[in-house]
Amino acid sequence: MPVSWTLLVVLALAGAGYLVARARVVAMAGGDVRRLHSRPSYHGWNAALLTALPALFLIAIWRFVQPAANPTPVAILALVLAAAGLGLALFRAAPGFRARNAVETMVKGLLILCSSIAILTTAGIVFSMLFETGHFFQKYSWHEFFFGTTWSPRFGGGSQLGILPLLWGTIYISLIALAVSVPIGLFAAIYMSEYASARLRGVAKPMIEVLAGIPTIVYGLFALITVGPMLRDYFAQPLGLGNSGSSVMTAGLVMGIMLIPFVSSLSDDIINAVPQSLRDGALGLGSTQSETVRKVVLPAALPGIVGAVLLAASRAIGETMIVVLGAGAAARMDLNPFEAMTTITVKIVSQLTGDNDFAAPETLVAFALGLTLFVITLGLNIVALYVVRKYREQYE
Amino acid sequence: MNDMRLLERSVDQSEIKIAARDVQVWYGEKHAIKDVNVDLLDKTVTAFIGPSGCGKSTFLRCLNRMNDTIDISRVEGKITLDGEDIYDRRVDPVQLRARVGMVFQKPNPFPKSIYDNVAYGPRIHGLARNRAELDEIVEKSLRGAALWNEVKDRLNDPGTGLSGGQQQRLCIARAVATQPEVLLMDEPCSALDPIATSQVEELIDQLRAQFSVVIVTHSMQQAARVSQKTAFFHLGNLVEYGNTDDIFTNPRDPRTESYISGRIG
Amino acid sequence: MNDMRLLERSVDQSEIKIAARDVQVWYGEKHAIKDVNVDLLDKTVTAFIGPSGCGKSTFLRCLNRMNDTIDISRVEGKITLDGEDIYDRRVDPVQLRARVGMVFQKPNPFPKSIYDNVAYGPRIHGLARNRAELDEIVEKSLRGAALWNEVKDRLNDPGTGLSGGQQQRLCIARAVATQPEVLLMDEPCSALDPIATSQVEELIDQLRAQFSVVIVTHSMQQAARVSQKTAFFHLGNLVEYGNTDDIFTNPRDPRTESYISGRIG
Amino acid sequence: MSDATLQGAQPRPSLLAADPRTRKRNAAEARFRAYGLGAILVSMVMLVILLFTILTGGIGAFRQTYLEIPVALDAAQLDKNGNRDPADLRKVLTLTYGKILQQSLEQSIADKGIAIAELSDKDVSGLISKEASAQLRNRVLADPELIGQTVEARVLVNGRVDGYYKGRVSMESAARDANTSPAQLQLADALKAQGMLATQWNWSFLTSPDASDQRPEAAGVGIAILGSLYMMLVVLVLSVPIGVAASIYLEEFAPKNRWTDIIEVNISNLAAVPSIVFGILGLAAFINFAGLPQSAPIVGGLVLTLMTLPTIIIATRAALKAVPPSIRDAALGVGASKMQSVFHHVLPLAMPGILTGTIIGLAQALGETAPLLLIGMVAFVKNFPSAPPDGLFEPASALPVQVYNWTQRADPAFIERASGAIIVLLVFLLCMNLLAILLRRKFERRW
Amino acid sequence: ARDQIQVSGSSTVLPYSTIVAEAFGENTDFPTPVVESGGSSAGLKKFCEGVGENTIDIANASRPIKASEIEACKAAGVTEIMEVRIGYDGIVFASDIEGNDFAFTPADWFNALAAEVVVDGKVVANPHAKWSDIRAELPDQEILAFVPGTKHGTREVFEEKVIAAGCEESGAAEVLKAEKGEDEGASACMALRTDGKSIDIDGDYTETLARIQSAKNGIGVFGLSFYENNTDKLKVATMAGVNPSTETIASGEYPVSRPLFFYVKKQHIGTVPGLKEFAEFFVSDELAGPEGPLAAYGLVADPELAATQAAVADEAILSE
Ligand SMILES: Nc1ncnc2c1ncn2[C@@H]1O[C@H](COP(=O)(O)OP(=O)(O)OP(=O)(O)O)[C@@H](O)[C@H]1O
Ligand SMILES: Nc1ncnc2c1ncn2[C@@H]1O[C@H](COP(=O)(O)OP(=O)(O)OP(=O)(O)O)[C@@H](O)[C@H]1O
Ligand SMILES: [Mg+2]
Ligand SMILES: [Mg+2]
Ligand SMILES: O=P([O-])([O-])[O-]
Repeated sequence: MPVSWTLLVVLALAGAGYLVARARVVAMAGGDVRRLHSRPSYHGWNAALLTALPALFLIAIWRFVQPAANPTPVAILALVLAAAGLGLALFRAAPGFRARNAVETMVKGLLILCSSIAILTTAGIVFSMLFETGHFFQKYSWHEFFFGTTWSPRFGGGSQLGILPLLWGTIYISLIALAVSVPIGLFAAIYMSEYASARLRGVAKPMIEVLAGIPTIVYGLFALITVGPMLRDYFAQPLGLGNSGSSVMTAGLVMGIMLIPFVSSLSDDIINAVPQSLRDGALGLGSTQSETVRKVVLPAALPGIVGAVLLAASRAIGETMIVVLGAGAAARMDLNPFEAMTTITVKIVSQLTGDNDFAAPETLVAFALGLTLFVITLGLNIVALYVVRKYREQYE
Repeated sequence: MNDMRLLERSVDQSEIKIAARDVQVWYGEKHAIKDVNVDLLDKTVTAFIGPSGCGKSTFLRCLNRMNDTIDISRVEGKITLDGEDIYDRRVDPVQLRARVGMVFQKPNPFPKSIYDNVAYGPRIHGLARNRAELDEIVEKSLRGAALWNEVKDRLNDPGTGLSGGQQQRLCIARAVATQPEVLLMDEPCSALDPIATSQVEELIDQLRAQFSVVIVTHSMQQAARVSQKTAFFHLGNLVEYGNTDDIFTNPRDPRTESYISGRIG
Repeated sequence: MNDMRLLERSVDQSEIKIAARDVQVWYGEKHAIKDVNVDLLDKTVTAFIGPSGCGKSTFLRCLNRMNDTIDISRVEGKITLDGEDIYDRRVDPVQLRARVGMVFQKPNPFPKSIYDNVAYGPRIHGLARNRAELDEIVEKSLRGAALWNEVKDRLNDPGTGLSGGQQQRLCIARAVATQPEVLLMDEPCSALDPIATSQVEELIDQLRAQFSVVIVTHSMQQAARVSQKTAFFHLGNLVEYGNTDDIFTNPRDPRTESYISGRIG
Repeated sequence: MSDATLQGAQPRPSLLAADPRTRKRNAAEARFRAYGLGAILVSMVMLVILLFTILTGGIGAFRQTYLEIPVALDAAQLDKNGNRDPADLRKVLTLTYGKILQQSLEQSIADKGIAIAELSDKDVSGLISKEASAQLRNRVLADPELIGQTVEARVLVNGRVDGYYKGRVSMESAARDANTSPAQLQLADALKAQGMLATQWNWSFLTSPDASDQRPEAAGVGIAILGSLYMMLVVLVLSVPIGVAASIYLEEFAPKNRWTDIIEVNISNLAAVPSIVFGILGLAAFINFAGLPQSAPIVGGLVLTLMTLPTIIIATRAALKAVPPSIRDAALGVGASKMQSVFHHVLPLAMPGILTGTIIGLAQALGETAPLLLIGMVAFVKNFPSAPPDGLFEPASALPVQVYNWTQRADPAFIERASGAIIVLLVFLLCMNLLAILLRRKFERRW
Repeated sequence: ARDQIQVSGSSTVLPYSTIVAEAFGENTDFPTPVVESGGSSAGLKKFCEGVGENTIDIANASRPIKASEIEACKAAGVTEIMEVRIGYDGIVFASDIEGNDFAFTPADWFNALAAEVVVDGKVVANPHAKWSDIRAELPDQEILAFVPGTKHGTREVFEEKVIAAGCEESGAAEVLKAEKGEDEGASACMALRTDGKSIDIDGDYTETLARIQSAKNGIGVFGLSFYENNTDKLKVATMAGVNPSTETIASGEYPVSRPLFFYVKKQHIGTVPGLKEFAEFFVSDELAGPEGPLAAYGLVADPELAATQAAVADEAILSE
């Protein structure tokens, strides 16, 4: 595979560039590094980056644009680029050369590149869904999609594909899941960072994090086999709220458990980062520890906590397995939390992996659902950003 | 030993607000306070002086158990407030700290509005029956700390956006607003200009009428001006404790003497 | 106007290290520095005095562009270092700050060891050829800041575990270790006892031989002791600037006069 | 001194006796604390319950029942031409080997004098796993000299019989079960009494590939482990640096304006995108556009990277935000560049948060199935991929996929294997996290 | 170049496909094909993505390919598609092994699950709560049915061959059509009740089984092969008096079944090693015949297997 060989050679050149450039400037400065504008290692990095980056970019671009073509010319070109970069770096290496600035500019470029991946991903997602959503709305009225209250896809036409019951299920289940995970997670985080001994915290935190790593199918089966029947027998039936084994409540509760570490671990880190002097200030005024936490520490940690809650909410919205097994597949709008309902995400998955013709509205609706969900969560995030801006208490 | 000291200073037992007996503090291995015995009197300003790093802040923090929050610190000995051992297991440090307030060496305003910073204590202790009373407490405290004029138009701005000296005064106002019986002030005027300093000193003098105040200061002049009693610390030891006048005019320990005479300007 | 000032003070142009022209600073709506014009001289100690909250720290932070880090602050006017506009777009603030060092008002040691705190600057600027040289710089800086004796046995302990005054001296040592041409010190002795203070003042005096030093202080005595030039700020205005002796003995502005005479002890 | 007037009469509240307000506040404090402890307890109890279910359900997958019988490799059936020509030998299908095994077992039964009522041919042939004939065939092809000899063969027994020794199958259920019978189980018992059949610890669960629906007893997670490992390599190598780099740029360098707001909202929103949508994107971008192969860990890794990035970025940004500005000032004040202040001071302080994000992000990535559905990773793969980097481009499975597949299979023996795979998954996760957790502990500090 | 065959598609066909792939790998020198699941639609979609190394070779489907899909395939350059029918999937109705015995007719299911039924000649919202309400011979047991969700092809078969057939059989179709018109009436025939007595299962048969185990009075719809693997837990019901088995389905006596297919990208034959051999191996008598392992696993062998074998050998492609 010439590509991986080219890669290796480029990296080796970069490594060599680092060492040579470094040694060269030190020699030029007569061994007295104080005469250099930048530390020797910056000169080294400058050479390494100049050698590696252009060549790597070339290979990456080519890999995406022309995957099947003959790699040899590209490999040669890449090597030439690397050699040229190395040469330039060595040529420029001099005590007065602002290697740090050069390296930092390159690193900043890399940082920007990394951030743009998020944008590219979004663009990719939107475009890959927009197209098919367009097809969907050619075949199905948007009015019925957005305002229809019935979800019943059929084979061979006549489907009713109203999003409202799915949306309602999504909101209902997510809210219950958050109602479980946010208080538990937050209290756990507070306890770990404010009360617990280092020992307990060292054990409890990773243990709770295991909850995030248990495959969702385990939660799903737990919901289906244990929690569902329990809720039905001890709550729903005695209260006369129906006798459905799978329900919004089941899925919400179980999902809530899964989400605990999302809230607790992230919040714990953020709470822990609040400077001790703020706690001292509050304690010195005679607050109890809980008052200190509630009135001083939490407001200071708000942005991170909101981030954690949003992440948990995002997972709740995106979860399938627990909903399928815990809440059933019934698209329904109902206030009774002991009834089966379902979510948008579940239907995206099931319509995409189903038996319908892939050009049929029953399949294409998955894309419309995905895009709608995207827009809704976008709104949610904007609100969250606004809230954080408004209530953030910046310490120091 | 106890008796001896009492005799020596001819202090009436009832006047003692805080008494420390054989207090030792360690930070991990470091022995930061060694065997300190002292009686702090009610309705009196006591100054703690001594070179930087000698343990003044450490000892101050023992008096309202703020040392509890430092993991590696360990306190031994006995400290009583009104005769009750504050390190007793049954003592609630929260209640203790409400009675023994503190201004820290590094100003640490809450990342809240100036108003909320000052109103924090009164709110949690329920010192105001209504908003008007709270406003009044806030204003009075800020006036006392000589900050009112500078911030009265920006009470809703964050306390963290103040200048260094303003933050320091904010923290004083915040502590005063809680109306503690004993106020521990760790270099409360270090970032203040002479005028603000004199205003704060005036405040301390007013407070003395009802409460007792302990002030850590590096300024011998300030100690002489505001305090009635002075304690000189050196390398974790309480070297000398007595009437401020005596200490400054007639120190008995050579170390005190040399510290005081090293004074400049 | 420029000419007038130059005439007035009969300062040789070549001695000017930093020149500020019509400098304005806003924090959001708040106009914190108003129209300040000043020439800071090379190999000279300049003291900034003025009541708390008058803008001393703000102006100081303009001189090495530390105000860039405060989102809401906005600087107008021109400041030159050795004749070069430091707010020019081509200027690298990093290099500027390496040349114009700073000791902040609130001690802010890195949460690293004492040694690493001091060694940080020399390391990033490549001031030491090897470990021995670095050790030497660290020791010299800590000695200069009068901290060496207290910490020489615990160089690997965290800098955040020091007392308030020790932290302050650590920050001084850290700034000195970088060997800047101009050293901006925001109340460097506020938490120091008289002896440590005099040691730091001695350090400042030594530094003056090679560099220029700007020191913010609330202590008139200190300003008088260490500085050759004094600038008096009031409500964001530079009210008076001149030789320290002149300012203290013969202030021209009534505001200066009343600030100085308000001096205590 | 002593202008202080004595006020002996004024009653002082005792420190030992709380006033009503303090009592109330202390009660609130105690409640708060109890909630915290309760929250941790609830989480722990849930964890224990879940782990207990997984362990009890899955530990059986690590034990397997084997039968040891002498097998007469009849030359007449295996090498009709008698010339041991490999090409001819290959033409003999596993069906024939199945028959040979059945005959050998019948022979053994007769030799040992085992007599069981109502024992049918199907019961006898069904006792041995279908995997056995393939193994025997491979053994013979590797060493044609064996033909004509009688060799000792250690073969897997059928999943139902295996289940009988693990408590999944009973005589009663066997009576109703179309795939086994009480007679078959009695036969197994008899063989066991002869010492020919035993249930043993079974490492091959970890090393063998998946097997088809008819041979649950032979199915293993070997390829799935490799596939997950490869994918996690890709995810780790890409998502952590990219995520941290993106966060650093956004939090420390990017100008604070509408654009960065949009990006910020956008990233949080990406976290809410259902994972299967990333599969759609991966299919379009990496397979159809970039031309990467189907079912390959590289594509899975890339898709999971995109999916994990928002989690890491959100956690990292929150951690960066939480570092006090005075630290940055301190560094800038001694002439460090912004970049240096970030990499030398801010990043180490934000490390615990970054590591938490990594732990949670990787946990999520490791357990994800839905996006893999669309890029061909939810697959039945029998051939091991080679070592990286080439192996990254060859088909592989993944642990969650294996779990997902097995829970859908009809034979209940797969449920046990799915639980076993979940145990492996969790162990995998713990190993992966251990380093992060240790690192995090090193970086944690309060200032 | 890629040396293993890539198969994708229906989860119903998946077990058969893996059994064949495994045997193919064991008995030939070709590598074992990689078989994915993900649903018929998703499989066909990938199949129609185009021609070349990074596209799949075979799509499994539990329904015939649709005209629109052939169009899309063609547009992407997949012009030569071989359709291979491998046999039939029987659909059975089963309940917990401990429960009552059931002998159903399609009309029973219509009356139990339809949204609207005809009672005394009038169209009313389904009033039946127990099976015995429908027909006295049926057990006195709550109606609770787990039917495949609308993503499953099985649902289509269930609606057509059980519910719609029951609608006709019970005479309700006439009344409904008379009342609502031809089209509306036909779709009213297939509308299921939504009051929680009929529960859609979007997951797999394992989920249906799990639900029956947590709600013992439920009756589930399963594939024959799934039932055959779980005869110790499930009790199968007769439909119109016929017991489901591979024989009764093959003979056409048992009414509810559907054909299973796979589609081969003929353009890949010759480039992907073993593709044709695999297709031939799949439909060979040893595997797909009534005595083969597929039948043993529950596939209903195709009575016309010989014709299929011939078509595969000829590489016959779909023609419109
Ligand atoms: N970050 C900030 N945001 C808003 N206002 C600020 C901020 N920092 C300072 N100010 C205001 O600007 C004015 C000048 O502040 P500065 O810190 O320069 O004062 P100073 O002279 O250093 O006072 P001190 O002696 O108390 O430190 C003050 O009124 C202060 O409240
Ligand atoms: N958290 C800590 N961990 C370890 N050592 C500490 C800690 N806090 C203080 N020390 C050490 O204990 C000694 C006393 O510190 P303390 O803060 O009480 O001094 P101080 O008298 O207040 O000095 P300053 O006037 O400089 O504030 C010092 O040597 C200091 O280095
Ligand atoms: Mg102190
Ligand atoms: Mg200041
Ligand atoms: O997976 P299916 O397409 O057969 O439901």
